[in-house]
Amino acid sequence: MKFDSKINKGPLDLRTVIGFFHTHLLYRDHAALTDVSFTVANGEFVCLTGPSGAGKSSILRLITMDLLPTEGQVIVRGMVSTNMNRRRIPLLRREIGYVFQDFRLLEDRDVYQNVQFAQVVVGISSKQMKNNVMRLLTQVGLWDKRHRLPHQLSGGEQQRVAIARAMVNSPKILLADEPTGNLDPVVAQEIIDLLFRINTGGTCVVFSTHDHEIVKNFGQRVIVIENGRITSDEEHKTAASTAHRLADRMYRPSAPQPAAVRVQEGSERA
Amino acid sequence: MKFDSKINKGPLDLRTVIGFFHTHLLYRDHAALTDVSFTVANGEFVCLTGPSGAGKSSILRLITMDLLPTEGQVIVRGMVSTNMNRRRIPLLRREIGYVFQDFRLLEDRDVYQNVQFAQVVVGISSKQMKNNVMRLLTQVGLWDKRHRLPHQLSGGEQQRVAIARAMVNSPKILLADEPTGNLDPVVAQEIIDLLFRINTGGTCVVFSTHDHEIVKNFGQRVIVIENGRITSDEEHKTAASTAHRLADRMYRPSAPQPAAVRVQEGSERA
Amino acid sequence: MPSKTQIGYLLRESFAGFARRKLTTGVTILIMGSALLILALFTIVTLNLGSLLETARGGIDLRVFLHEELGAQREAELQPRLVVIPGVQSVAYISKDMALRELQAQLGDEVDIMTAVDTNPLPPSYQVTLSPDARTAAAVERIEQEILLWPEVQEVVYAQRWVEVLERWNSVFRLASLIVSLVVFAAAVFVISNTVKLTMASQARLIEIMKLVGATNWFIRTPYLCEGMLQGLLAGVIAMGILAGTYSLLRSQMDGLVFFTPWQMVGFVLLCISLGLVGSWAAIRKYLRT
Amino acid sequence: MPSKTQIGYLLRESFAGFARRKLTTGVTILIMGSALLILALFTIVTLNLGSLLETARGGIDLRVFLHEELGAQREAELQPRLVVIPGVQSVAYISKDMALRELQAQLGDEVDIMTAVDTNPLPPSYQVTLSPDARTAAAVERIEQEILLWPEVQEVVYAQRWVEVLERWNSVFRLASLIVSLVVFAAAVFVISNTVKLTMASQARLIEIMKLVGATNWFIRTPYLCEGMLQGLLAGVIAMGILAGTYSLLRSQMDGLVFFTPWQMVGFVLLCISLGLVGSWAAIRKYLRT
Ligand SMILES: Nc1ncnc2c1ncn2[C@@H]1O[C@H](COP(=O)(O)OP(=O)(O)OP(=O)(O)O)[C@@H](O)[C@H]1O
Ligand SMILES: Nc1ncnc2c1ncn2[C@@H]1O[C@H](COP(=O)(O)OP(=O)(O)OP(=O)(O)O)[C@@H](O)[C@H]1O
Ligand SMILES: [Mg+2]
Ligand SMILES: [Mg+2]
Repeated sequence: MKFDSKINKGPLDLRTVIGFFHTHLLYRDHAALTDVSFTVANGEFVCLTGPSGAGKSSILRLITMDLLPTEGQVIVRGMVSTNMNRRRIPLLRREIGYVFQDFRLLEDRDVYQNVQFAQVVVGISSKQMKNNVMRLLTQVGLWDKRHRLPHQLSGGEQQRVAIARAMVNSPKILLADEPTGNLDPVVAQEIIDLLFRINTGGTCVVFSTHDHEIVKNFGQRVIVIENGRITSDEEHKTAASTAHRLADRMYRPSAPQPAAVRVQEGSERA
Repeated sequence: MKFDSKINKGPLDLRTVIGFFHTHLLYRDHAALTDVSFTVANGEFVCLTGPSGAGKSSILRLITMDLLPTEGQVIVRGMVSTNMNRRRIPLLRREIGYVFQDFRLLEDRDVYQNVQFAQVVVGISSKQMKNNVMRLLTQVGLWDKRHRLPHQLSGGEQQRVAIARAMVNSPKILLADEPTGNLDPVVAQEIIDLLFRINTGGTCVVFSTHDHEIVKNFGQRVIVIENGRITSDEEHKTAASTAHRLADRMYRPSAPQPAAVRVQEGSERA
Repeated sequence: MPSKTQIGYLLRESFAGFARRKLTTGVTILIMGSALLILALFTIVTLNLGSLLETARGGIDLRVFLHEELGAQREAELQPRLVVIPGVQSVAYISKDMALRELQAQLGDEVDIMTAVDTNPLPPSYQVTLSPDARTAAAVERIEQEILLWPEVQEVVYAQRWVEVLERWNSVFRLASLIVSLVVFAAAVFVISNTVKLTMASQARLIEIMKLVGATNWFIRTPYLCEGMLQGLLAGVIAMGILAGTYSLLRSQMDGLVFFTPWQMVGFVLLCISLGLVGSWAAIRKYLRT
Repeated sequence: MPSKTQIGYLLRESFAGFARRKLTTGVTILIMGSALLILALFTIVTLNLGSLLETARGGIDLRVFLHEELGAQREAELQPRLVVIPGVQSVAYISKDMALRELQAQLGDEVDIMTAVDTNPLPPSYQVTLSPDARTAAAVERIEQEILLWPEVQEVVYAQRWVEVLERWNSVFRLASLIVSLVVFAAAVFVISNTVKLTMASQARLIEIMKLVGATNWFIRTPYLCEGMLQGLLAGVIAMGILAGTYSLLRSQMDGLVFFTPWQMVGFVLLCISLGLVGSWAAIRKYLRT
């Protein structure tokens, strides 16, 4: 490593949750990221967009410290990539919710267990766990399919399980890698609304998508990455707040209520 | 089974490659498809669209005889779901190319081997095999990443490998399940062009997507499926042929030539 | 008819499990080899014990002690009567003098019993050798009972207990051999099947995808069957090699040791291969149910 | 500090492998049980052989034959000289008459040697009993050589060859025990490790996802370690159960059979558990390298 371990010379903004400082990432001989620098403040909603293979997923993997940068520095919630205790990585990850591009569900556990699982790892009490799972599965519209195994779900349904799992721990940072790639426009909009809602609650959201068009209409901060370099990083603060309010209003509270669903389940079994 | 094994009472059109006749599909107690009937003629290009969980993937799985209908009949290239020899299923599948929604690549084999694999199963000669793989990987723009393992590729790149694999055997039927879900608009358009091209060569293509909007502009036959039922089945023949010609013209023959790529690869290694 | 590329593929895949799981495969072969070694050892010990028993039974002779006062005439008359008893092969007369010389030989040089004795206290006797088929505890008992009824006979002595012990041990050993063989068979099949399962578990997706791409069940199966058979072959060769090596070392020291014939050795290795086949078949079954 | 839900989860997962792979786990436990049974058997045979050797050595007495013409005076003088030899425990005089009675007892009732003999040909002798620490082939040889130098002594006789054979067998058996133990140890660890590997191979994705979701290495590891230990425990209990059952059947028939003490049994089971632990640890290592 050519760089000093203290690359970030200036004082760190206390509101900064994620910081990339001249980050380079090499996969063996392939340069996936070149000199990427940006910071994300607490509570921000950031869209990450760019063509296939641009490096979006790589950025998200750097944030969870699943990968470490070849050069430069990544700081996430005070954890510095160049100078850290590997044993503390699990603790960082518990504060991050990650919607993987390929879902990564547990194939041999049902929907309920998949969502619950993320909480067991963290060690949440049994009762609270149940409430959380119920709330999130209801929000993504899968409460009545909670006993299905992943392979018994359609692609879009699997994606929604992945989203519920990422959100269940009320993470401080939510990383969503193409969370709507397999969803039809209606459901996709619902998921995006959900992301906005969780963002309103103070969670920092990084939303990665290949489709620049969708993102433009959000009116949020958009980071465009092409061929491993950031080519644009624009904020649309005014539009953003509008979109926010819009999303909040648009969000349908008519999703099936857990209680009602329970009755339904009973009748199904009868 | 309540139905007669010979449901298809009328004479089968000789040009029919895929026929669904009052097909019902139950997953245990969940009705995924209800009374679905349609036929696809030889050389047709059919778009299958509908919201998440509508039953698109289920229809494709019925076509490969990975699933059999609970009621009704599916006939694919003369093979009748209600009256067939299970040992002949592999032979049917060799004539079908399938781009799976979740890619299903072999994680421990590189890109080249993944594409080659479909041909080994069929038993194609070694030399022809090499040419086919080279041609297709070049078309999807992954020839220079042919030695990568799937997990070393971005989501969109993996999707393109799956597309190359499905096409490599010059199948009679190509089933593409959300083949552009992880691709940016530019690459997605290239893939769609590729599908049109292969269709022009006489292959019957079934293109499934959650996005009604994309499909409307194709001007092809569009089957809309909602909640397991076909709600619309419209042909736009005039527009279709236009789109065809347009796609052919638009298709860029400037994709890197294998020979040039080989030199590049050599220099990379040096 | 598989094409050339397919055969190449199948061969490569058959060795892929070996290459990817060197340690596991190696230890599998070693464990299976040891198991088969035990099997072969038991077989050989059983063979040798059998031939030992044959030899030992040669020593099951009866000693018929006669009353003192019979006289040469009546003593001689007994010989033809003994010979005609079914199961008797030959008969030898041992006089009182010969008996004394026997005792002298047993007591050793330090004691001169020949000059010490006044009158010879040892009775005359007949040494009765049995035919091979009569050398069982039951037959000997029968003959003894018959002879004991004769008034001329004082006592019949033979190594009855020893025969019985040897016979019991032999049958116990045969049974043990059988049980050990079955256990070892099961263990060998299990270990191989588990190793093939490991290969398959890591390739569950491969198998699923092969099916979807149009591979026949035989195409999917073949590499795993080959892998199992190869493991069986190697294990068998190792076991047989160790055994043959040990035998050629011991041969000079232990006379009359029985060993496998070359054909039996080939048969043993073939058995090992088929154990491997059964093991991998058991592992595969689950995956090809549909 | 794991929470209650976590403990519940870990316990459930520890049994999940059992539940999902009943046959494999069952056979693993049986194979490991048989291996451990062999181990325990060898240990017990070694123990018994040791105690048998102890008993047998009690029979290593020297018989010192004297010259005939010594007379009672010189014969009696030898007794204190023999007793002071290091390693000698006690000494008993056997007169010519006593020797003849011994011979009579050996020859049986049919022969009346007492009346048959004119002059007693048997020499007088001393029966020398050794102290326990002198009951080795080497010590006996030393004492024999010393006594043989005395002019009064004609010959010294003892079961030298038998002691040597017993000693050699004992050491061969100890070595065999050790080798078998090591092989069995390795096999048991391997079989368990392979079964845990099977569980893990089918859960490679689970492990990967756990890491990404923030599970610590210990959280990931624990269920697999428990699975291995549980298999070890069951195998050990089965092996010990079979052994104890067989012992209680045999105890009435074979006297003086040595068996494990309760603490040794507990120790054996603990050993089995740790074998399971080592096996599963070996299986896990690979997955937690990063
Ligand atoms: N493990 C790896 N080894 C080598 N190269 C890799 C690896 N992972 C990703 N790459 C390469 O790095 C580049 C960026 O990958 P990344 O997954 O970040 O792209 P992306 O922006 O998420 O693309 P997509 O929208 O297709 O998912 C791609 O060209 C990919 O081929
Ligand atoms: N193996 C299964 N067992 C039970 N239900 C299933 C199974 N597979 C699919 N389903 C259900 O059947 C319905 C149709 O599934 P299908 O995968 O065909 O949907 P889709 O149209 O492909 O959706 P998407 O666009 O989200 O991929 C869904 O509601 C799904 O939950
Ligand atoms: Mg990506
Ligand atoms: Mg689908």
